[in-house]
Amino acid sequence: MPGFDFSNYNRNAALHARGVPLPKATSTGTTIVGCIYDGGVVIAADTRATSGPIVADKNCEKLHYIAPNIWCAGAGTAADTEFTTNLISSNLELHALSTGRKPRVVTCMTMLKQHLFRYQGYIGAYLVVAGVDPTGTHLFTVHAHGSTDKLPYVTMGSGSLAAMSVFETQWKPSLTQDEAVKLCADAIEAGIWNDLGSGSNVDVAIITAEKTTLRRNYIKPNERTQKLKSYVFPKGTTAVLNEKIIHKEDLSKFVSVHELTEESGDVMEVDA
Amino acid sequence: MTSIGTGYDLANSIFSPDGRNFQVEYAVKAVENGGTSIGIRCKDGVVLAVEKLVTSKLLKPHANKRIATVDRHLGVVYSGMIPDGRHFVERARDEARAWRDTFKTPISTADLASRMGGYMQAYTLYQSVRPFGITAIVGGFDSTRELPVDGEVGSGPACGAGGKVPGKSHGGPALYMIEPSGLYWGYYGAATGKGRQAAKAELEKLDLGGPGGPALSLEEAVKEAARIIYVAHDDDKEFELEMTWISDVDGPTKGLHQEVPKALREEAKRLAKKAQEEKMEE
Amino acid sequence: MFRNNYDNDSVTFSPQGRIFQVEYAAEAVKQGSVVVGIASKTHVVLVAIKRNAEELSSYQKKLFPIDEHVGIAIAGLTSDARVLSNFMKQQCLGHRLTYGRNMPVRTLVDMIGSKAQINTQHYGKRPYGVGLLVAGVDSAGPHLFEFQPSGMTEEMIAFAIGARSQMARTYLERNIDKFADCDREGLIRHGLRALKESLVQDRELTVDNTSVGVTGIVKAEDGSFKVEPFQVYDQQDVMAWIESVGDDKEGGAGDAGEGEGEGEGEDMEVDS
Amino acid sequence: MDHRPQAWGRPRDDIYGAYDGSYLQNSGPKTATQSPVVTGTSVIAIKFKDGVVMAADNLASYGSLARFTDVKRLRPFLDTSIVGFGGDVSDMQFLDRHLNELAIDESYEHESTSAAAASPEGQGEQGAATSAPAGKLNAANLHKYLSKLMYRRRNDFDPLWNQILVAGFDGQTKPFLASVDLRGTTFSSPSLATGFGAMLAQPIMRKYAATEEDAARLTRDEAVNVVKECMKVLFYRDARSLDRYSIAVVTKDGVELSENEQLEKQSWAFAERIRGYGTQTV
Amino acid sequence: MAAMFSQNPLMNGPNYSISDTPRINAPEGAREHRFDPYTDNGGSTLAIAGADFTIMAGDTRLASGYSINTRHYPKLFKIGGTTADQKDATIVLSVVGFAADGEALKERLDTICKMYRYRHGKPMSVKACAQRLSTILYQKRFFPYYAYAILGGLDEEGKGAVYSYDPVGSYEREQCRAGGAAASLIMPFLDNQVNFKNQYVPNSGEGHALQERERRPLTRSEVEVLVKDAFDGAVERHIEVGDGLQIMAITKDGIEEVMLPLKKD
Repeated sequence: MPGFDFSNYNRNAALHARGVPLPKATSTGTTIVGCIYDGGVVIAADTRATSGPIVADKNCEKLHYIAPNIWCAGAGTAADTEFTTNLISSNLELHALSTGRKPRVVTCMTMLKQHLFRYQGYIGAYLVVAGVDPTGTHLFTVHAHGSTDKLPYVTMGSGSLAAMSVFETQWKPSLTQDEAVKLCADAIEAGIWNDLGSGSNVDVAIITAEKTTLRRNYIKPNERTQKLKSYVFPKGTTAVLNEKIIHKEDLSKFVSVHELTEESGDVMEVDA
Repeated sequence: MTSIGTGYDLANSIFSPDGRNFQVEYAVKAVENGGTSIGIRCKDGVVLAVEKLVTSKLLKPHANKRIATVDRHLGVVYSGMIPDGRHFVERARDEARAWRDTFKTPISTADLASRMGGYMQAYTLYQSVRPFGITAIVGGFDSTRELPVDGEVGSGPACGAGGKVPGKSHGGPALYMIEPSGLYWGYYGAATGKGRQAAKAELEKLDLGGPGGPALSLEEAVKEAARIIYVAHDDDKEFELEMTWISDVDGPTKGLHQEVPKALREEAKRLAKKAQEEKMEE
Repeated sequence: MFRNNYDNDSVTFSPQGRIFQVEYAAEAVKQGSVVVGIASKTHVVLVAIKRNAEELSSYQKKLFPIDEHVGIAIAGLTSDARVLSNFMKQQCLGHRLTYGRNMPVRTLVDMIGSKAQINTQHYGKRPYGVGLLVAGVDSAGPHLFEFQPSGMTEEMIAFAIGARSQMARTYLERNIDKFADCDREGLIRHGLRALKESLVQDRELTVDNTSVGVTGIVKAEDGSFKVEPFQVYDQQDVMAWIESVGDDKEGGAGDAGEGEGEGEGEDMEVDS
Repeated sequence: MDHRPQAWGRPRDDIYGAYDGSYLQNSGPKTATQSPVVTGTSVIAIKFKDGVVMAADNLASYGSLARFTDVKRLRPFLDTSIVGFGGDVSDMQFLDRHLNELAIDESYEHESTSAAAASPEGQGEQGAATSAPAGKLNAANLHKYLSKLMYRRRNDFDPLWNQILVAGFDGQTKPFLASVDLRGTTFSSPSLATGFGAMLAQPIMRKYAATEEDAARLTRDEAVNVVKECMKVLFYRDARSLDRYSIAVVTKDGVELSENEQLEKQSWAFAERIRGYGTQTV
Repeated sequence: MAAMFSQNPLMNGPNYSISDTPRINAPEGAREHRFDPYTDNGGSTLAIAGADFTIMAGDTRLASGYSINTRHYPKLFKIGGTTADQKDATIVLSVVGFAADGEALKERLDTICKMYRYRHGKPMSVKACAQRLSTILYQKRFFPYYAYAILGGLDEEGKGAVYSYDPVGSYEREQCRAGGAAASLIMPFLDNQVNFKNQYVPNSGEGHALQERERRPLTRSEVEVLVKDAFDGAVERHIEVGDGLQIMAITKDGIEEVMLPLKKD
């Protein structure tokens, strides 16, 4: 089968039978939602990724680009959502090029469900597909086993019920863009506060016929609290047991080295 | 006393040659020393009353109750040895609970009287125990309505729980008196304790057992009960009057055994004292 | 002494319907030194005379805390009292664990009443040879109960049991109307005065032979009502109280406001 | 927490792996422990400034069959507390009978102190402020008792398959709301919900009463409206729910229980424009 | 919502995608399907002993699966006071794990301490209480209390004492200990910051000859800062820790308690 390598399957099954635990996949725990309004569609997601009970990423991105007018919110196994959306994105691009038309949301949805159905749920991707195309505004959910749903407002992930409680109490048939954004953000927040699998920030994408606006970290209700103490150690605190010096010039024979400037902003997050 | 010195009266469960169990008779003596208790079964309920002798000025007034509730719809009053009475009440409560556990419905007054009669009787059978030094009056109101089964959460079948004959009346007020021997009878009006003779004479004057059932209403019965306790009371000692009543679910106690409300009790006391004075004047 | 046929055990009625063994057990209570209890609307106190076997021996404890809200005073066989005390302690702890509240005092007293009654109805058992005054508070306010070997338990406004307790009771009866509105200190002083009435002529209340126990309901700062835990005071802690009642005897009617001091004691030397 | 009673008490999937249901087909020996059969879904409750509101629908399900549609899962206790049951209905009935006996026992204790209690001045004020007469078991006491009972049954490997909410007042006469489940785990919060409600209703209620302070500002009407809104959402999204429900309000004046409410103002507007589940457009 | 059930985190949560794999290793009929009396309610605790004080702390979240049961569930309990409000208590017990077992354990220990006071007329020492707690736990060796307990107080010399336990009663007196869900996150931090593990004095030597940083007892304010920072860190990275932080400081003057907010996501 193209794409996947099953050659270690038997070995892994045998190991598992002897009690070797299977590797833990990073998941996006997740609350994701989508909502249609008059003139477009909004999707939103939280930004927590977990591995078991540990937060693997506090600000991951769960809104995936498919096409300029089609975006996807993904829940489930992080790698599956990423690779699946990437795959469909590029296939859809090829499709668009070959047809010479803008890609349609139904096409994307159909490609996704066919792909996922083929893998019988083993690709753990749970997606909210949203977009605007010449046929109108569309919002779908796609489950890992390949089933789909088409509704004016949808939620998925471990926080789906918390988010749904917001839609079921506040949704109304005719919404403005601002109202839809607020509704989706509130739904994500319900997941953030009430579902342990969801947390950190709210990402929102607004798709209209004209353009898509991605509001990364639209709401940040969980800023990290400042530590009371500085945990910077004086230089030399850690024992140096042995030393080997490789000079930068030597190193650049093997890899390319970029100098980082102070204001490049790419600095690692460290406690002051 | 003919029993003394015969040796047949030194242990419980021993028959004398003339077929008597003297220890039980002595237990009755203990009852006869206690304050008077009465019960009246009337048209729409039961009234229980007791003359509580005040043995010390230091007792907290109205704090030491002598009439006990057994389940929601049953009351017990007793004369004689008060700790024995408490033992009796505890057992009665256990019986009522066991009945509910088994049948999921409240025990009827008659069944409780039967169970407790058996229990008291068992204490006349062995040398290792002594009979109860009390005579107990058990009053209750068995619901005339269809009761839900305990723990019923739905509306149940329209025909009810079953076991009732259509057209026949069920439940109603009931009164029993159980003696130290375990002997018990149903009564229209019952009295025991020190003033039982006078009380019985008064009870017999009331219209309690007519062919159409008792004519006396519950409220009248409360007043009569207070009066009878005052009549039966030996004048020179202080006492407190304690009264309880039980009606059907649509009556004043809503099917529960409760203390007679203060206002009614005071009114009954006032009338009793007035009757007493009028009698003196005669 | 006349040998009575009916007094060998507690399962035999006399022809008059009496049970002598129970009555004899009641005599054992009178062997113990005197204890007094008084309840007001807010407090209940126990005071006791402790005996010592000889000059150099220790004093026998008379007051025992049972639980936060209950304490007892004993007169009679101390070892029987210990059995009842342990039983009551267990019941209070159990009740607190099961219901999370103070055990209602009446319920507790009824339990030992029933326990004692069993001993008067079964061959091979003997009645407890001890009388108790049980002081406690519950949601209905302060309570004082007397417990007798017969299993009889009665709620009292004030009471005294033990040797020569009649004199104390006479004092209590004479002052019974004053107790309800007494404050904590006033109640303790009444208790000590009642205790003094029962003393043999040349004996006095001392810090060595006097015990005071108090529990009650106090109004907390936030307006709610709290239980003042039952506490026993001995030695130096009771000095001030003893001194405060020591004066009024010497001073005749010198006590402020409560003129119950005068004329007492003269005709009371008779042993009861 | 899984909302389905069938999943309660099972080994957690994330620790023990997926649950293997194959044993259900085995005709092996019956174990002492059980699994829920006829079940009730969510119970929800929220505190407000003068008390607590609780609601549960009137459905008892037998698997996916809506078996009984008139089941009352909110049970008042002593007129001072309300107990709401989620989970197995027969275990709920057992507990209901048990609480009935507890209430009867409690009335025995109560009678001896009630009428008597010459309450001290301070107590008088306090007494007036609380609906529970002095000495009665309050909701906090009742919850403690139930938690001991449930924990004991889990220790015996014979659990009562319920999650229970208890609402009423605590000893300081503040509104009280707490939960206990089949393992004896207890917790308290300004709003609580069992089963599906824990996931669907709790987020809504937490918006109105995130903290005790928030709850203390809610009015009765606000609280009732929140609960009704939650019942509606639960009916929309819980396949084992019903649009007939019971709602209870506990205040210092007692328990007001309405057992036959109908969900109002449902909105199915979203359904109008739905056309299929995928590519279908007409 | 067709697949809402399959979305259930407990049945096949997204992060446990592998749990659908059938268990093929178990022998036929060997799996038990009876009622599981345990669950894990998450949460984390820690205790640090100082020269004349002990500080204990725990978060106040009670979780079950992916749900928050309540945001206010204290895990620290005063033990062995004479009254229900424990105002004269001198010992603190923290429990984390299965909440119902924790509660039961606390009540047993408290009852035993209260009986000890009733019988002996004096409070139990921490040392005695610690030993007794161990036996309580071991008594249930084959149906254990699933609770990680830490006991804190002051020893006979007035020094801070912390005793930590495993669920079946093995225990040890320590300088500091973290327990519960985030123990593995917090403990290395404490090792480094309380016992100065892996800290050397700069320039004091070469390699293995480097001199370790000298240990000194921390002051109360230093410890309080560490506790807050430890929990702020744990909250960032552990989903079952959060909502509130309960801190108790045991000194010769009694027990002080503070509640601080933690992140609620």
